[in-house]
Amino acid sequence: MDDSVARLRWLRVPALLTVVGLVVAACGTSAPTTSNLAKDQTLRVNIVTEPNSLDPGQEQYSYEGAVGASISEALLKIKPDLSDAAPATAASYNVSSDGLTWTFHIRSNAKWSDGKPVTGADFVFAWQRILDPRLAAPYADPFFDGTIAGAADYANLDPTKDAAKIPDFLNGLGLSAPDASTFVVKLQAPSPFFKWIASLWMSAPVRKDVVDQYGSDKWATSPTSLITNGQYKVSEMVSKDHITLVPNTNYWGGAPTVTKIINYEISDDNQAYAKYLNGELDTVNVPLANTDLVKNDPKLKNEIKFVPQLTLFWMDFNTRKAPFNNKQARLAFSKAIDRNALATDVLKGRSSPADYFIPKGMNGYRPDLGKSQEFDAAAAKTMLTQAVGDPSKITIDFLIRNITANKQIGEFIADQLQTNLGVKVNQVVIDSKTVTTRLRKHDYSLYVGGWGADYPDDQDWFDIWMTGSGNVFGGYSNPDYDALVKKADVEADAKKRQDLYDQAQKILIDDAGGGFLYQRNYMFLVKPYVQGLTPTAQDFEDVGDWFWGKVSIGQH
Amino acid sequence: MAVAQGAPPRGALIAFKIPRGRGASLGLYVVRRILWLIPVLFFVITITFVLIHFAPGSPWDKEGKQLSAAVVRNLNAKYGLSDPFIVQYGRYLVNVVHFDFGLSFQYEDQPVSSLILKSWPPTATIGLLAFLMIVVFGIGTGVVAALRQNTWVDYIVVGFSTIGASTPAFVVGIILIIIFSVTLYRVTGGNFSLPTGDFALDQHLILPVVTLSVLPIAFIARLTRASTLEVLRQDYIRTAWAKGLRERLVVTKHVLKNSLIPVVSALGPTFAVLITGSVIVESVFNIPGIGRAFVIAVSSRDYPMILATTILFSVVVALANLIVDLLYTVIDPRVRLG
Amino acid sequence: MAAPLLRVEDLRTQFFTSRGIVHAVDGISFNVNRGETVGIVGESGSGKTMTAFSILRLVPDPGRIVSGRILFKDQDVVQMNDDDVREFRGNDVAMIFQDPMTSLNPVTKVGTQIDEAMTAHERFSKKEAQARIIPLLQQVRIPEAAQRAQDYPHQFSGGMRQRAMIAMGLSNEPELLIADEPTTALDVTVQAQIIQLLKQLNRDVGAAIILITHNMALVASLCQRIIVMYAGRIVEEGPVEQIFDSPQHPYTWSLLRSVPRVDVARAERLVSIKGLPPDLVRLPPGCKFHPRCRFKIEKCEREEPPLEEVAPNQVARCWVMMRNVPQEQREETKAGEVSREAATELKQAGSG
Amino acid sequence: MAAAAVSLEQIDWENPEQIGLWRDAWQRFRRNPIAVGGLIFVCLLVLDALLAPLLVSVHLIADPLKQNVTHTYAGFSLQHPLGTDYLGRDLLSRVMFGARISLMIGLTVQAIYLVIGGTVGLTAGYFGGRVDNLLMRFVDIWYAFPDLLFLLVVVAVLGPSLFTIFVAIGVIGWVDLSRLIRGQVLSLKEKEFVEGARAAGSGPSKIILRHLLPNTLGPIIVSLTFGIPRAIFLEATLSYLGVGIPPPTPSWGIMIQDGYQAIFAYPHQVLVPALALAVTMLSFSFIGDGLRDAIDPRMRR
Repeated sequence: MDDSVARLRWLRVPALLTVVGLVVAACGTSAPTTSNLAKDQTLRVNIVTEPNSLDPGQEQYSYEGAVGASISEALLKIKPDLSDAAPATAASYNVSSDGLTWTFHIRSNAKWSDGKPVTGADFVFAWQRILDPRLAAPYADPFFDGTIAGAADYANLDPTKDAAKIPDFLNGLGLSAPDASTFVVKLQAPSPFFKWIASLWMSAPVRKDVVDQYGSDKWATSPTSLITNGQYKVSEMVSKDHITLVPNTNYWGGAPTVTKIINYEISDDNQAYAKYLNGELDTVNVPLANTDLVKNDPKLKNEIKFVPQLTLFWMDFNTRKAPFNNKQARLAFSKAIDRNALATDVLKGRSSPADYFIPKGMNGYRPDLGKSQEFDAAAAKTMLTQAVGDPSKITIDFLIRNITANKQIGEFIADQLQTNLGVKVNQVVIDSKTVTTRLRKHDYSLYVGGWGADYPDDQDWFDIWMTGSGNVFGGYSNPDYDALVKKADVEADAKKRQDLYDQAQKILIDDAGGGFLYQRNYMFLVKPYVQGLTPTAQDFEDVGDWFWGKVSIGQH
Repeated sequence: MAVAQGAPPRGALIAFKIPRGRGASLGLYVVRRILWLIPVLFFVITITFVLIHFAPGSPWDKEGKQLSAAVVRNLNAKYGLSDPFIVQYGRYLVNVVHFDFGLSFQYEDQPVSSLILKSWPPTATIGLLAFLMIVVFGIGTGVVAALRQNTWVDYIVVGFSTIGASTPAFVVGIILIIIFSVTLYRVTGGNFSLPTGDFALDQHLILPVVTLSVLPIAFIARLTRASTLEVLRQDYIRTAWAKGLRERLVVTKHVLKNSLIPVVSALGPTFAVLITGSVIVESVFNIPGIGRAFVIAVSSRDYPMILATTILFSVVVALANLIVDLLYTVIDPRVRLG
Repeated sequence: MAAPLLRVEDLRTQFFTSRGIVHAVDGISFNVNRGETVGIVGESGSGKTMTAFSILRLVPDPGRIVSGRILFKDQDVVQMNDDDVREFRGNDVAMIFQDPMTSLNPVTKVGTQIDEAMTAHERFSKKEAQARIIPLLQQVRIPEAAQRAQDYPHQFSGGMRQRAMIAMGLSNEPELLIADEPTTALDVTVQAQIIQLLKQLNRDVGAAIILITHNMALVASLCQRIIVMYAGRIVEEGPVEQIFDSPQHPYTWSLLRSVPRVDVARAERLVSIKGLPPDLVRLPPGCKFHPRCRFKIEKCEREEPPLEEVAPNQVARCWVMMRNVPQEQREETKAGEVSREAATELKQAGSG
Repeated sequence: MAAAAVSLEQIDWENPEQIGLWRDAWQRFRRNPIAVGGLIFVCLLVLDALLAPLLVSVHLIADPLKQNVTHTYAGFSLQHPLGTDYLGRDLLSRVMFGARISLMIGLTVQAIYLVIGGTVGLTAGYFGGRVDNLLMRFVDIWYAFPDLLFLLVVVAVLGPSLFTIFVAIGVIGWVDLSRLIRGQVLSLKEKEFVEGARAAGSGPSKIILRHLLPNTLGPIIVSLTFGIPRAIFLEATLSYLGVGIPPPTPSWGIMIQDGYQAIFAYPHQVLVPALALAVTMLSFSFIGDGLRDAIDPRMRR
C-alpha cells in the first residue's frame, strides 16, 4: 500500500470493506479542511485506571497526569519535541545572573475556569501547600524541597509533633508574588533544570479561596468545586467509569476544536480493544499479544501510531549480597541476556534493545557506551566462573510483580540466565505491594525495575543511582559517580554539564550498577478521523495526551 | 409401637419453652439470628484488622517511582497509621458504631460509605438479574432433564452444563463480546451490536448477566437433576400417580416440593456471592461494581475500604443465609429451627 | 351370577433389563366379583405385586404389559388412553401400599393429600371434597380427625399413616380396593385392626378388595377366595375353606404347613420350603415349582401342567395333586387342621 | 417315587451366595457405558500425569519449559501438534504437564472440602439447636471472610508454594459444601430410618456415617464433580495474584489465564487448556453419576 492510497483513506467513511473504502475515496475532495469536520467533536480515550485525585498538589500517577495535563496548566509547558519548556500560564520568565532567582511573568489574560484571573499569589499558595507536611503531597520530595530556598528541612518536620512550626516554615520559603502578574522563586542552588520543574503539571496554581471553602481534601472531588486553569475543565466524574472534560471558555489560549473529551477507565485490555473495534473508543493501546494481528490487518495497520517513550528498564541487582556484590558477576549477568530476542520476539518489536542508561530522545543518549554490557553468552559464562566459581551453585531470588507483562518478561530473563549461565533462578511472582516491601527490606537478589522521565532532563535520571536514593534498591554506591552528578546538576554551561553526565553514565554502565535491558515504545491504534494528534516521548496513558487541545475530529 | 414421633431435638437447652405456634417461634428466631449478627460482625472486623496488620506492604508503596520517606511519614500521620495497632482498632470500632466508616486512602479522602453506595448498585442489579436467570433456567432445565432422563434433552442439559461449568467466566465473557459485539458490529456494518461493556440499565446488562449466570446455572441444573431423580424414585410419587393426579400436579406438588430442598441450600451461597460482586465479570465488562472495588482496595491496601466492604459482605451473607434457613421451614415442615 | 367386576385374561407383564427379559407376570387369568374379597398369595418375586400394578397400569420402567386384557366393567384397561387411565386410577380402582412410612408426601399436610385425591376426579366439588375429609378420617377410626388433618405425615405413627392411606383410597368410593401387603410393615396388634377395618369397610362400602400378602393367616381371616401365585403364574385358586381343607398344589400345601400354631403345645416340625424362589429370567422347564417339590414325578420336569378342576370352582396346576400323595409321605400332621385354628384365633383377636 | 432331591445339608446356609455392596455396585457401574468412558479418560489422565516426565526424557514430547522465542504463538504444526505459547514453548507438553498440577489441586482440595465441610455440615445438621446455630454463625463469619486479603497474608507468611495453595484454597472454599450437607441432613434427620436407628440406640457418629452420609451422597457427588474445575479456576486466579505455583511450571489454570491475553489474536491459547479442563470435568461428572446410580441401595432390590 503506497503512501498515496493511505492519504486518500482520510476522506472515506470507515466503510465495511477496504474495497468499498477505496471506491468512496476516489471521488473525495482534497486535503481535510474545516468544512469536513464531524458535527460531534467528541474524543474518547482510555486512561485505564480511575485517578485517585485531580488536586494538582496530590497527583502522582500517569493516569492522573493524563487528565491533569489538560485541566491544570503550570507556568511552562513541554514542547512536543521536548527541546524546551515553552511559555504557558507564564508569558515569560528570567533567571538572575547567579541562577538563584527565577521571575515568572503571568499572562494578563490567564483566567480560571470560573472567570477569575490567575495571579502570582495563586502560585505562591499552590507551592506552599505542596510543601505543607500536613498535605503530604507525593511529589513534594525531591522536586520542591530539593530546589526551593528554605524548603530543605521539609523532611524532618513532623505534621503532628511540629504542627506549630509549619506556618513559619511555609512563610520562610523562597516564594513571593510582588504583584498580581509576577511570581518569584528563590532556589537553594543554581538549577538549570528548574524550568522543567516549572512545567510539571503538579506545579499548576491552586485557588486559596476554593480550598478554604470546600476543604483541602474535598475541593477536587466534584466538578462544581474543581476550579482549574487549563484548556479544559471537568464536567462529569463517574467513579470507575469515566471523566468527561469540556473546554474552559475563559482559557487565554482560545477555544480548542474538540468540545468534549471522555476519559474511560477500562482496565481490561481485551475490553478496550473490543471497544476500539466497535468505534466506542478513538484510540487504544494495542495489547501485546495482538501486535502481529494488528500489523497484518489490512484496515488496522494504517491506524498504527508508534511512539518511543522516555522509559527504560533494567535488572536491579542487590549489591549487598553475593553474587551481586561482585562487579564481574553483575556484568556477566547483564551480558547473558539476548536483548534483541527480548525486544523483537518476546516484545514483538515494540521495544528497542538498550545496554545503556539514558533513553533515545534525550540529549544524554549515548548507545556506544554500552559495550561492557553487550550480549555475549560464552563470555558471560567464563566471566561468571572466574568471578564466583561454579555457576550451578548460585541460586537467585528473582522478584516479579504479578502483572502479566512483567511475568512473561520475567520468565524469558530467568530462562536466559539459566540457559546461558547455568545458574538456578527462583521466580517469585507475588502481589505488587509485597514486592515493594521486600525491595525496601533488600529481601531479594534480582528485580526488573525501570524509570519514566518526569521531565526530559538528565538530572531527573542520574539522581536515582546516587548513594542512598529511594528509587533503586540494589544499594549501588560509587563516590566518583556521586561527585560527577552533584557537579553536573549545578553546572550552568550546557556542554560541560552534558560531558559530566556522560562520564557518570560510563561509570554506571561499566560498574553494572544495573543490567540495562530495553527502552519501551508505545504502539497505539488511532482512528483515521482523529486529526492534529501531537505525540510526545513523555505521553501519559494515550499517545498525544499532553496536547489534546490541538486535536480535531474529521467526518466519519 | 413406633418411636414417639417428633421427639424433641437433643440439645434444645433454651431456658424458656418457645410457644408452640409456628409464627411466634419463627419471629423470635429471626430476631435472635439478627442479634447474632453483632458478634459475627465483631469477629469479622477483628480478623480483618489483624490480617491488614500482617499484610505486607503499605498503602503508600508504589510500582514505579517511590515516595520519599518524609512524604510517607506525613501520609501515615494524616491517616493515623502511625498510631499503635490497638489505638487504631479501638478508634475504628468506635467509629463503626456511629456508622462512620472513615475516608478512603486511595480516592482522595472520599468517604468510604459514599464509594460503596455508588459502587454497590451496579453489582446488585447484575447479581439479582443473574440470580433470576439461575433460578428460572437452572431449576427449569434440571427438572426437565430429570423428567426426560436419558433422552436427547437430558444429554443436552448435561453436556451444556458441563461445558458451562468448565470454562472460566472471563473466557465466556470475552467470547460473548467477540461474537455479540465485535463480529455483530462488523457484520451489520455497525448499526446493531450489543455494547462491549460499561453499565446502564438497558442492553448493557445482557452480556454481563449471561456471563455471570452461566456457571451457576450449570451447577444448579446438575444439582436439581440429581435431587429430582432421587425424589422420582420415592414411594410417595407412586402414590401420587396411583391417585390419578395429572402429571403437572405430580411434578409441582409432589416432585418439586421435595427436590428443591438441596437446591435451596445451594442457592443461598450462590445468591450471597452474586450480590457481593464478581471482580472477573466486572473487569471484563468494565462495570464500576463493588467486586472490582474490593480487589483494587486490597491490592492498594486501602484499609477503610477493605473493612467497609467486608462488613457489607458479611451483613449480606448473613441475611442471605437467614433467608435460606427460613425457606427451609417453608419448604420442609419437618425441619425445626432454633 | 352377575358379570364379574374385574376380568383378567392371559395377562403377561415383562421387564426388559440388561440381564434379559424378566417374566414377572407370565400369563394369568382370574375374575373378581362385585364386593368379593380375594387374596393373592405367594412368596416375594412371585409376581403378585406386579399383577396389581398392571391392573392400575403403574408398571415402572423398564417393565411393560406385553399382552392380555384387563376388563373392568367391560372396559379394557390395557387399551385405555392416558386420560382415561388417569380418570380410572384412584376413582374406580384404588390402591394402598406396603410401607406407610414412605408412601405419603412428607412435606404436605395429610388432609391436603386426601383432598387432592378427590379433586383430581371432579366427582366432588371443591367444597364437598373439603367436607368429606374429616368423616373419611373418622371412618378409618383416626382420633381427633379435624386436628390431625392439619398435621404432617411425620407426626403420624405407622398404623395411623396406613389408616390415612386407606381413607385416601376410599375417598372416591372406588368399586375395587387393591391392598398390597398393607400390614407387613406394621406389628401384629395394628395388623389385626387394619384387617378388621378392611373387612368392615368391605361390608359397609361394598368395595371389592384384593389383598396381596405372603401371610396365609391374614387371607384366612379376610378373604372369601384365594389365588396362589408362583413364578409369575397361578398355581392354585379356590374358596378359602376348600383350599385350607385340602390344598392340592404342593406349594400351597407347604405354604399352609409353614404357618406356626400358637395354641398347640406339641412340638411341631414346621415345614420350610427348601431353596430360593426361581430366577424369573431363566425359568426351569416343565412345572416351575419342580426344583423345590418333594412329590414331583418325571413328567413334572418336562411339561408344565395346565390348571385343572380339582373340586367345585377350585383349580390347581399339578400332575400329581396332593390327594394322590400317600399319607406317610406327607408325614403325620394334617396340613389343613393346623392353619384353620390359627385363622379362627385371628378372627377373635380382630374383633376384640 | 421321590426324585433325588438335593439334601438339606449340601446347601451351605451360613454364607449364602451374597453379593457385597461394592462388588454389586461395580457390576452395575461397569454396565454404564458413559461412566466407564469417563473412568477411562481419568485413568489416561493419571497415567499421563505420572509418565509425562518420562515421555520428555525419551523425546516423545517436547520439554514444556524449553523456550524458542522466534516461534511464539505458532499454530498447529507437525513439530508442535497444538502450537506454541507466548514464549514459543510447546503447548501439547504444557497441557500434559498441566494435568499433573491441576489434577493434584482439584482432587486434594476436594478432599479438604469434604473433610472440613462434611464434618461441619453433618454435625450442624444432625445435632441442630445450639450446635447448629454456633456452627452456622461460624460459617457466616467464614463466608464474609476477605479471602483475597487472607491469600496475601498466607503468601507473605508461608511464601508461594504448592502447599500454600492447598492451605489457601482449602481454608476458603469448604463453606458451600458444609451448607449443602447441612441442608440435606436437616431434612433427612426427620426420616423414619434415622429415628428408627436412634430408637435402636445407635450413637450419633454411627447414625451420621451409616445413615446420613450415604443418603447425602447424590448432591455431594454432584458438588464434588463441580468442585474440581472450580478448584482449578481458583488456582488460576491465585496464580494471577501470585499465590499460585511459581512459574515456569505449567498448570491449566495458569495457561487459561495467560491465554486470555491473546484471545483475539490466538484463541487456541485459551481453548486448548479450557477443552482439556472441560473433558476432564465431563468425565468426572459421568463417573459421579455412574457412582451415584451404582451405590444407591434402592437400586439393589
